[in-house]
Amino acid sequence: MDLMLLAAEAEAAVPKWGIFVDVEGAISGLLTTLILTGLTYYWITAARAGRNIPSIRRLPGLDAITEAVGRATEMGRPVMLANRRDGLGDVETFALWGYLSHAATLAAQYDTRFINLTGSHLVLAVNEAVIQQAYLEAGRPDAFNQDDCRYFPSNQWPWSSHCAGIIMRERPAALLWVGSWSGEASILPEAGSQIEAIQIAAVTTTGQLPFFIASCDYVLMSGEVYAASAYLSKEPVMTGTIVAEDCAKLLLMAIAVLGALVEIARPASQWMTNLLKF
Amino acid sequence: MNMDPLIMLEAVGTIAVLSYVWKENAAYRFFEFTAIGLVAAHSIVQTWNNYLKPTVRDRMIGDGEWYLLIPAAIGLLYYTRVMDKKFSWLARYPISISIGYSIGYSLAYSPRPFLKEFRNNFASFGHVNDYIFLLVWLLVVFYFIFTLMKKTKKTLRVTGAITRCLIMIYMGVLFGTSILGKFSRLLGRYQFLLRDWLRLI
Amino acid sequence: MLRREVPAVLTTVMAIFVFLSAMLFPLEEMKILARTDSLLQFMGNMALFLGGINLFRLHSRNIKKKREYWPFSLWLLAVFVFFTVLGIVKGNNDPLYKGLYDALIVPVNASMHSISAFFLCSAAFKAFRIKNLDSIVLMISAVWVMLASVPIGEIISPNVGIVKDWLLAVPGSAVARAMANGLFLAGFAATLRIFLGLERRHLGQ
Amino acid sequence: MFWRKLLNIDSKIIYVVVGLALLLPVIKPVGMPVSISEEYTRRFYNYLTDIPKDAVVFFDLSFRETGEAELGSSVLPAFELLQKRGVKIVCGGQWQQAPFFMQSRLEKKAEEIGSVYGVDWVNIGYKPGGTATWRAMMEDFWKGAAGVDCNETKFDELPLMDRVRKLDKETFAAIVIWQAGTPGSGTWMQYAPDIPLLAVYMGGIGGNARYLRSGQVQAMIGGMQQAAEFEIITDCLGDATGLLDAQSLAVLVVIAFIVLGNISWIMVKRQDSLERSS
Repeated sequence: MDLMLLAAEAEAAVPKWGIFVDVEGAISGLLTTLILTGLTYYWITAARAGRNIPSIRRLPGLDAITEAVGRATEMGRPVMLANRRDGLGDVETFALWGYLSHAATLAAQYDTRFINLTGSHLVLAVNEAVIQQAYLEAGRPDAFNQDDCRYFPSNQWPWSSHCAGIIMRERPAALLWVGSWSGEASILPEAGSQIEAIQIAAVTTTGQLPFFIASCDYVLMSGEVYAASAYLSKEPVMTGTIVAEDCAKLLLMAIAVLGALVEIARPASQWMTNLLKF
Repeated sequence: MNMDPLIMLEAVGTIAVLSYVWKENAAYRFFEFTAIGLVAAHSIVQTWNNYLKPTVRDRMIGDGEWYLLIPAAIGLLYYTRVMDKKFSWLARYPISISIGYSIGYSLAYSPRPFLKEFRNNFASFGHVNDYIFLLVWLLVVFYFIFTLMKKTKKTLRVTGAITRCLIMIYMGVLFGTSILGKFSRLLGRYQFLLRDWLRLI
Repeated sequence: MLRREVPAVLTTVMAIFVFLSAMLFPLEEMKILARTDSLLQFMGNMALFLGGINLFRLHSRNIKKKREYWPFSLWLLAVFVFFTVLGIVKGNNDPLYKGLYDALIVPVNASMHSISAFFLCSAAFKAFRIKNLDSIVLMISAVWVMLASVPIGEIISPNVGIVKDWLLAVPGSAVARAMANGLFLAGFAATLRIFLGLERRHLGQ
Repeated sequence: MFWRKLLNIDSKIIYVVVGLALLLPVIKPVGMPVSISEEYTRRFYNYLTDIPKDAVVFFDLSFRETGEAELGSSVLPAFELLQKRGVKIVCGGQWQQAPFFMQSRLEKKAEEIGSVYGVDWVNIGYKPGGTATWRAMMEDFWKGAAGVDCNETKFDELPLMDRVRKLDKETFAAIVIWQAGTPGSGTWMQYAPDIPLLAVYMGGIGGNARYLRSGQVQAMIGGMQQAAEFEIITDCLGDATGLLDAQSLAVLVVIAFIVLGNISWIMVKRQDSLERSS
């Protein structure tokens, strides 16, 4: 019974605040949203006004995309970008479009075949538009081949088996894995390394990272994935959102240190923890 | 040996798919394409039988919820993507609605579990592990700050290297634990082949 | 205007609507979200044939142009049509449908996943080299945890398991949490970029 | 040279050796000693035995056939443990497959220990629709679950379901999830954070250990080893204990390959530098 009692004790009642729903974190969640939006807005305006905002550090995986597309061109083999399970509303998909438009533009400029695999027919609709736009911007709208934007249902293993088959049959020289992945991460990058493709992964699922690290040449992890996607747009406004995100991280660190100091000064008071529990 | 045709089919399929390890081949390709056709059909069949048909039958016709025709009409705009180019922009409507909808959800709900974990960082300091935990947490959060890390500063370089090591420790832990999970999947297949099909064990 | 601005505004309006319904008690009491959830579900499910159409388009073109492996495309379409018709006519609880589905899908699901056991071993052989500090650390912790996760670790020394549990619970969890927090913030920023209309790639811009 | 050959060894040889290492113990198990982990298995067991008699627990079976060997093996002992103590169980799942194929195994177990379907336990089966469906069940369990169990028996005919009107902390003393990936415990952490959550993870706990610390999960086990420990602690021996031998041998083989790989790498590098200097 001990454990259950402990659990019951730890769950302090949540006070109800006016018209807001009375679940834990309703108000603090709202504040988080507002603070982050505020910070983002501030840095965007700063960037728009042309003020000097901090620059982003180089992310090695990004330069590698250009290099990889270049090598694919030399070898006369295609470039492939794959994403399986992220749906239309998932945040990973928003990042995916950044990579997609960058890689497709490069492929169009270098006159290299570009294959895109996706597991969602709704995302496919957007992907096609993004790639078409990239070819248009590169001045080669006629080179866009709709048959290279491929959809097949996102059911994990059928999708992966088809993807693994395509890798072996089409032998792309450059492979980009973007978004969130699950168990198939222990097969697909290794299949790619067997055909000696340059592989770049931008992966948001931390649990699958070790497999990408073992098989890929470059891996963008955690927040890097989104930062890189925004960075690829080369617009100062986008950089502004990353600066805002970094400010938020510094703020978090400060709160954590402060909370720790309070807790050390007055042990077992949980003063800060409870203060933030609204 | 179990001669049930479905078990036989499954066993042949199992061996064919496993043969990918050796080389991509026609038997593998057969099951690969079959599976794609199958799951594509299955997702249509399931949505049709378990969702669309009952909803139209019970809710629209049964309960008279005819307003469902409005989302249906908007949903049909998705098909303009595969029709004439002149109309394909209409698909942006359902797309932007559903993206907006999910954005609203993540703006509202995603901070809550995050805050719960964050608060735990400084919940108690009774044990040396709590200090280590906070320190590691701080280092890793700091590592993923993109605008500060000018690689020239020596202190930053050193903390960066330490943090990378910590991340690699964690990656190793993940690799070590999940490789065992992969083994158990293969063991499951062995059990099927040897026990359910060949009846050897 | 109808092509670009209205959809962009629609995204933001929808987001604000959901946000307020999730945040404000009166709106939640009215079950606004539960109702719109079902409308949106209906809207999304209307697209059920879109995937099939795309698949059909690609593979029928493969067949028409006699691209490499076109007979497999033909087979794929045959399977697709057969199961769609069978499933819609007879329902997905039909014994033939269910039996064939299981017999064909289970080997792909289960065997494909077990291939990873082989691939991970070759990946470990190639990647775990004592090249630099990072890869040394990666290798040592992976090997340690592998040993500790099976009874051999226990046979070597009980401390093997204790160190593994510690690695998992303290530094490992801290790294995991920090990365998840970073991911949350970055993902949130990406969400805000769409919310504020800065990023409109989904609208073809 | 031998070392160079070893370094560039054909992957297929590795596959054969690993395949055999896993195969042999399946045919002839050895029976390795297992000791119980306090932090995970014991805690998990204690939590289950502390659940008050006559409470209702929700079993979320979120895995597919591939997880049967590892996850399935701890479902039955947990089921037996709770049922024998008079705790009621409602099974369901966020994945299509497990609630379906576990039903026959649960029925067999129930018959063995004398539990009555509909009174002591119910399996509501898989409900499509993702998180929206679970949210609906939090409002109204019957409506959200479409009012039928996995065999399409109406809830009216199952006395236990009278007590289950809402998916909330008043109804359920705990949720136990067996998860092989996503969707999984994330659903409960986000939408039902106040119901105590216990988790069984496939392939080891990995990155999920942090939830134990933050209290989002009350107790957890993961991987074949802890599944075997759980079988032993509940005295309900099954698959996991036997398959553990195979894993042990395979681990030794992998480690041997890693060591050989490094030795050959060093030897080749040394020889290369010798050749260069001469």
